[in-house]
Amino acid sequence: MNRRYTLIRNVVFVWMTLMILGAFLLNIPRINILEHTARNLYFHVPMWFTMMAAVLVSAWYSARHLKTGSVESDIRALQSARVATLFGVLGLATGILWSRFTWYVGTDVWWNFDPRQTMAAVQLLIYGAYFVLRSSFDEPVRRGRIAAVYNLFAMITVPFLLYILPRQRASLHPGADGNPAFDEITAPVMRLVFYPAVLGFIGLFWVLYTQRVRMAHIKNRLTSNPEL
Amino acid sequence: MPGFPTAMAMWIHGARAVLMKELRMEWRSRHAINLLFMFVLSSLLLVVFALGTGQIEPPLQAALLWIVIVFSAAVGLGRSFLAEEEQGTLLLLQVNVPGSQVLAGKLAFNLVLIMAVMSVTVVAFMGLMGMRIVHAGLLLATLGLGSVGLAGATTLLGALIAKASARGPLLPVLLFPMLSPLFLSVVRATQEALTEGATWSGSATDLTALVGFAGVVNTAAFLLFEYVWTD
Amino acid sequence: MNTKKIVGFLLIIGFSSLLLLNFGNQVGGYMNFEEAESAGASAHVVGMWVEPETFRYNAADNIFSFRMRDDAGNVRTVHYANPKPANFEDAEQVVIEGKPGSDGVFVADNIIVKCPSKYNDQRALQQTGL
Amino acid sequence: MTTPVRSFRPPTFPILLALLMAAITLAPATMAQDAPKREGIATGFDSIWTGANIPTQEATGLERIMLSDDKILVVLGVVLIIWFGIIGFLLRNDRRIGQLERELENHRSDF
Repeated sequence: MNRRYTLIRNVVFVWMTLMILGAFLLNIPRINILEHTARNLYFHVPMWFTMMAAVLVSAWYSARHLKTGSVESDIRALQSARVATLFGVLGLATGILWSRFTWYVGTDVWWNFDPRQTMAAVQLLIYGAYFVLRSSFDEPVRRGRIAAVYNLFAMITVPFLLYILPRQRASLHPGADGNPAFDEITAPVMRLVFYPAVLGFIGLFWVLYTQRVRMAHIKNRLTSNPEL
Repeated sequence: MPGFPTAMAMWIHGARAVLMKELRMEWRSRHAINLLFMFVLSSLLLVVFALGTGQIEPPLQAALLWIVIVFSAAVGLGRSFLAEEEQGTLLLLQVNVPGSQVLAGKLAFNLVLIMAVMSVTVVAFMGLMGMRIVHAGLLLATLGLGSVGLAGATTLLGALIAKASARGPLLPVLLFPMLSPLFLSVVRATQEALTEGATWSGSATDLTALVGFAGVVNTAAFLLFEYVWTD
Repeated sequence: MNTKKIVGFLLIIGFSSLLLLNFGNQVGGYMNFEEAESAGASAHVVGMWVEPETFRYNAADNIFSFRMRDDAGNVRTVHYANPKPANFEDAEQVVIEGKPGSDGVFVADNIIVKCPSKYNDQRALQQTGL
Repeated sequence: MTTPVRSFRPPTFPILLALLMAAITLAPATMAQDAPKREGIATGFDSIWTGANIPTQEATGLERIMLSDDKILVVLGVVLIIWFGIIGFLLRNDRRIGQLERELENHRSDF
């Protein structure tokens, strides 16, 4: 077992535990409508930071794979995409719950196509298509190459969504038109937990992703097919 | 080593040869164009049946127009690389023509097909659904820019799925998430072109976004195509 | 890195930055009262309830009504066939979904209270001594 | 050489999910009765408007539970969603590892 991996894993676990304790025990300013749910800042928002990090890792390794053709890069791109999907789904689910009992109290609205929701849904669809594409190839070399091309091609269009969607619908998220940006509104005590939470979740991503990469390596050794 | 102008002329020559070959093949069988016409007409018929003949608002017209166009593109446009693969002419093409020229030729051919589909759809919408064009220039610009973006995306993805061993309806699955930014801008600009008091400046942001999308998608297609082609 | 790739990346960055150009388009899905009235169809209107003319609730008819000013400054009475939405008086903005009704009254099917998405609050900060 | 006979393994994740769903659907019945509005520290900034004569929309069902105790249950829900997501991921990993172990077994028997 790799030393560095074990060390980082243990640090991440302790770190996350402390973060969760801080998230629930520290006193935060109370605001109408949000009340205690302001604490979701520590859990919901890092999901997106983590997904973005995972998406970048995946795109990076797709580019590496096109350049070098190494199986290693392909494995990393795929597993990173898998963990990105996990965090994306969790981000969507937590967001639905949070918004239902703050913004949409009394309206029975669970999903309102807020621009960020739509963005996340499209990103998940892109990865859904990526996995479907992979599953329709028999030959590993060709599969890796084509999937990498699709991953990069689709990724390039995502910034467009980011800019075009807010022109279509207003968002209730902080930082969107008229709403105060994150900087102006977050109390210092919340930053004390928020930044460590982002780091912790990215660390958790790294642990899960590394586990999957190791498993894919073993699979590749046994069957010359890294697909898990 | 030929100079730049000569190289450019040779490149265009190659791309044009591929385009002409595609057009000639299409002219012989008329397979794709018939397929697309039938698809547009039958989907329009369904829309009319579903909505009745009452007056439909411009926002809905714009959305329906682009749904029909995008779906028919997803159905009919992925074929050109597939046909090479099936007829076994791929190797011949690979040996004789460099990748970027092949892509340029196929892209131009797909562009022609999409524009044909668009004109049929628009005319049919005007006839069957009482669509009224207020700002023809804006509509033309939107359709033109939209078709360039659409052609870039479908051509590269068509080349991708031609390599797959289990295809099925793979193209729409890959295409639609990618096209969502294009779709948003294009529907909004079309909506503007169909409503009273439409101006160029009202859609300026959408049109620049479309230029950006078309440019990015086509550049990326040319960058990535060599990895698909030299397989 | 060959020239072709560098040119490609520069092109992609150039085309993407076209997005930063914004010619003052407003958010598309929303209208003001006048636009909604001329369209006559269901619309989203963003605005703020007018402070002095307070909202009232008629329990017998189950109608909650208030005066609302949209972004363009038009003021209309809004009827909503439900009790007062929670958080209503904290709203910085209100988004109503509905249709213009008869005699200048706007009938809302749905009210979404656009609240200050704040994680911080001056008042509360002073109280907790931060 | 015979491959080891797989004993029946219950599908862990779906069962957990079903239990969770059952808990969520049953919870309102049991929890709704004893959820009195506590005078918490946050009451001064509460979302319940104290200006009186206009009734707020009566919170019903799920909302009644989730909005109680200054909405702390929403945070609980969010944390649980993340926790179960990660559990699900780990369980799937476990299953994959099981498959790999069996494959390794098969490889050994080839020699």
